[in-house]
Amino acid sequence: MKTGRLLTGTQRNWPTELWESPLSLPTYRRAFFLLIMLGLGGLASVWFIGEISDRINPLYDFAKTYLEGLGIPLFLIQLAWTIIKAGILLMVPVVNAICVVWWERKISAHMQSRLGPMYVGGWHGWLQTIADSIKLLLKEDITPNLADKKIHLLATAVALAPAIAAFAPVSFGKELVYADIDIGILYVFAVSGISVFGIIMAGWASANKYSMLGGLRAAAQMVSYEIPRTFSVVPVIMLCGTLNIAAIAEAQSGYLFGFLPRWFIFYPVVGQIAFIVFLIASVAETNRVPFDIPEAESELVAGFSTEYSGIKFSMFFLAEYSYVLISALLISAFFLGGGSPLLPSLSFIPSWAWFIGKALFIIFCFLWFRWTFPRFRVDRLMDFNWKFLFPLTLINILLAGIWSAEIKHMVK
Amino acid sequence: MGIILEKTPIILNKIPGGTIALTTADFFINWARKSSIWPLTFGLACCAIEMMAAYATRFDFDRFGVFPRPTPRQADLMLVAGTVVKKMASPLIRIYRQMPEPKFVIAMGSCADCGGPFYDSYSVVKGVDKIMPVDVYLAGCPPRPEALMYAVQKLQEKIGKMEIKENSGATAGQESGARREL
Amino acid sequence: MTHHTVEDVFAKLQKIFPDIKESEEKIKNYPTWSVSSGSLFKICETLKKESGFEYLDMVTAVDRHGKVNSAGYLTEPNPCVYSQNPSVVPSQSPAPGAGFFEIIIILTSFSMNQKLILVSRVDRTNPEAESLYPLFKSADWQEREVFDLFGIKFTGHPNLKKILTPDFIKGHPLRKDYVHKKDKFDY
Amino acid sequence: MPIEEKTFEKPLELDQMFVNMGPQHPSTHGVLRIALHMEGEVITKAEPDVGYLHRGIEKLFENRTYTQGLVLTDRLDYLSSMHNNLAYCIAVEKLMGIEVPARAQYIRALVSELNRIASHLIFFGTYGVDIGAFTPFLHAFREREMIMDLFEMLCGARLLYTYMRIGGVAKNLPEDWTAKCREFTGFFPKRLKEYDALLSFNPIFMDRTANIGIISKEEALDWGLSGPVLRATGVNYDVRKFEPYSFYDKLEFEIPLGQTGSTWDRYYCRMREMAQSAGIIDQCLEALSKQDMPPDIIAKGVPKILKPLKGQAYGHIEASRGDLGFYAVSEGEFSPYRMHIKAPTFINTAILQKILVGAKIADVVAILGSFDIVLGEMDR
Repeated sequence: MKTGRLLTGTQRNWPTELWESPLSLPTYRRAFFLLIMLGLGGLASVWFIGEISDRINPLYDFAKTYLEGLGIPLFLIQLAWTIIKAGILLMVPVVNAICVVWWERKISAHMQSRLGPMYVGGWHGWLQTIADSIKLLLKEDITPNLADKKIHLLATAVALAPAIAAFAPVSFGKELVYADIDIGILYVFAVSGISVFGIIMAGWASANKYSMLGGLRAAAQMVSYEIPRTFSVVPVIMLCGTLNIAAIAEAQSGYLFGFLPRWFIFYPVVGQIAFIVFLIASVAETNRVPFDIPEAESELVAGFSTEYSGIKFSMFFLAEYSYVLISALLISAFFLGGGSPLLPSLSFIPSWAWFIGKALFIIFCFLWFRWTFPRFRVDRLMDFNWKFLFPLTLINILLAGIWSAEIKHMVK
Repeated sequence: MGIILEKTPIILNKIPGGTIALTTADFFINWARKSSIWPLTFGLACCAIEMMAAYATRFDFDRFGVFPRPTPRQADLMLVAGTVVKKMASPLIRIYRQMPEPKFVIAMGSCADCGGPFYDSYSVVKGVDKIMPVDVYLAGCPPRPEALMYAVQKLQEKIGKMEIKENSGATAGQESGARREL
Repeated sequence: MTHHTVEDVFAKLQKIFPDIKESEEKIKNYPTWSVSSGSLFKICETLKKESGFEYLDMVTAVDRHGKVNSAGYLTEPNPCVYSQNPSVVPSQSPAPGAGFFEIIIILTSFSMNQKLILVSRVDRTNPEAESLYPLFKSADWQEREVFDLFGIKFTGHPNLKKILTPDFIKGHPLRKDYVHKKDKFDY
Repeated sequence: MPIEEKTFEKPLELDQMFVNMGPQHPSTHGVLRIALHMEGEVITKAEPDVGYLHRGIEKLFENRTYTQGLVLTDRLDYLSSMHNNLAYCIAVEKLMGIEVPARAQYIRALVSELNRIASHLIFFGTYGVDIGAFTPFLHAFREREMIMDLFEMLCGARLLYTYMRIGGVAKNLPEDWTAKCREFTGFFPKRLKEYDALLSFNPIFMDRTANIGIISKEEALDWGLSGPVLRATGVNYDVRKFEPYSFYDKLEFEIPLGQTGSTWDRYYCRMREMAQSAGIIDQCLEALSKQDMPPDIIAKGVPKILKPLKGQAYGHIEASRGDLGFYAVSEGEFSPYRMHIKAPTFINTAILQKILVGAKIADVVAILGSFDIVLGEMDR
């Protein structure tokens, strides 16, 4: 029989063996390679920062002596240095968002047997996010007629500014830290808590019911998940005796019995509970699936950002991804030993590479959750927080007390 | 950005060598615009299923940077995928007006082009170009996902020819391009 | 009490409602009864409560007015339909009041494994029928649809308003004498 | 310009809110509009508003010949157009008294089961998106593309097939089609296990769907539901068993039934139906490979010009969304005098106004998605 112009059986090949292999099931075979690629790409990009941080102090000293020789007062030089550091700090969220969004699209695509961006910029669509951001910059900026125009504008700033400011006590290398303050943990939690106001303002000012529901949900969710998130760090603080992020990371260096790193996640029971609660609460704080109810696409259209277009919308985007990075860096510092290597024999890899590498792995976990889980319902979300996570953290603090009073000196 | 885009060409044209700067700017702006076309998640009828298939695994629209957004405020492209009936026409116009400039419309499928198999129905708008300006018409009932990709490439060609000198696509002027008030 | 065949049900019903009779034009392979519009509700009630016809499949109507008026469409009449039959003139339309509406109701009994079709005539000048909504909730939208497309008023329906067509389309499109008036989208 | 004037019987209370969900909303599966009255996030009143895709198909049937009308049926339930074709053909065949040859009957059952799987796969994918999981959508579409390939080999179209003809089917199965189809049926049941792992038994998913949108048996019958929505409540009504057509009485399969009538039951009924459909396809392929049917006769006894005598007929089948019926009236002309489509989604959706009350706005999406509505069929 003639098949005419119709498709014949041999024209379409189904790679069923590939789809059936257990490695391509939810463990996502190709995503694993992407993880490696992500790690390598991330390391290459932070190499630059590491190099700067190694050379930055001699550079500063040299510049200082030179400029002092010219007769410029010291406070002006220090001011200029602060401004330069602030500039570098400002670049962090932008560069981070550009990279992470591209990774997210690539990783999610490979999890779903797709390819993701392929053409923009040539190699695997690596310029995709830059094209997106230029386009968003040039889009018309709409403020709805009924909106509260001042608050509508202010909300973006209130959401983004704390996200940038929260990076201040986070050290990106040995010397490249904007403000090395002793109460770093408190500062990060306090500042990042401000962002929720931006979201509530955005929800209210948009004069859109979906936005308002999104804002209300965000308020309820972020305020309540702040509590287990903070409480889950209390054991870390108790065991390390400091609030300085860098000091906490340093306190975890060394090895138990010569092979087990002294990372906090390896402390029996206390460490694991604290880590899991902090991870869950961090995902909730960053409004990502399965906790993305404030912007739940299928329910509230786009939640609080429904009425935001162009550059204002990208501000919220930037803030979200900044918090993802901050959470990853904090998890890396609190629970994964900061810059300490996994095995003593791996110590030839510089410490900043370990630090950023661990953070990148946590970012990958965030993306992985996002593309695997369905979304919680809003009341279940609250139940989960108040009836499960919150009591768990209190118990964990008790356990940490017992640990630090009774067991800590025995292990030493 | 609207003011900058509107005033810059006027100023630059007066400066010698300004046109070269304009052409370069055009190149980059158009590159960004055509590389990231975000359509609205919005399907009317049968063609919407082929549109979904185009986003999905085998065809993967994400390769071109086409990434659906749920709200019209963040969308660049309206894919009118399916029959536009009269009851739906005014919401459709409203959604079109909610989109920020520059915005583009692809009429996907015969129904959106001219009414298709429902050419004599009392309830169908005979072509979406009766209610809003259309950039690319795509024939087929329904068009295959490959055809939709071709339409998007045609739209990219069209975007590549835009010039900020003429304010094309970047001003509220296009809004009045809708044929008449309804 | 339950019956085992539709014939039993028919015999029993005929004693209560003498105007019920086997329809002349059967819907192929299904028992078709013709009932008067006045007793339609009562018959359905009896069928539901006593004979196990507890599931309403479909409510619709037919306009027995004559050939469809081609002015109800936007373009000239379909040549395939008309050119094959030269005796039919497209614009030929019967007298305004001629004919009647038929309301078609399909009921199902799961215990008897049987479908049953009731046909009831409604006057065309002032079409009214009793709503089946109190018996079967599934009549809710179907009756609204019949109201929208045919203009048959169902008395006792709690929410009888247009469902499918927009407000600016006047008239009832599925009536055979429907003439389409150009609106703001037709040009 | 207002979409439509909102008229309230009484003004809203201070803590009440009116939300228009749709017609453009990411998860109304097209252009359904639901007017929601809410207190906080809880729905106090829900009014589904349909008609945003009303194309007047029933009117158009009266201006088409019987063969032309077949094309319109595809556009009704565009996710399972084979079923629409089949129901229309059965109605017209009853009207004209045409017998369909055995080979065509098996092919009809075969393709309609394939289409059922394709349709349920779309349901599975979009339901995942409704609940917030995006990955199942792409996994489902990957398998659906295989069915699209099979249909493309069969009739050249990917979505709207017009493959059935009155009196049979358009053409015989191509040569290498059977092998390709067996490849699919061998592959597909294993994927169902993966779907279960990915979505069905995910704790978050079950938590969101298991206890909402509950419909009792009596309610389901009262509201005239059909299809998986009815069977999830435990009522065993499937036209394939109730009134077998297309040799379904010669094929062995089970009807998956739910117990509680919850959203999850509706979801899982469809998942189990897919496994049954794969079994039916295997049986059909087996039957078609036997040599007792003349291989070339796929339609017979059909006149060149279809002109049924005066009469009426009602043909109905079990489509993927429920009991789809075509009620045809002939006056002895070239076109039907009246063609009514008994659309299952239209009747199923009416119950939304009852069961949405008391749900949360997140549940609206979950409940609405579980009805698997297709607006083309609902509005016609």
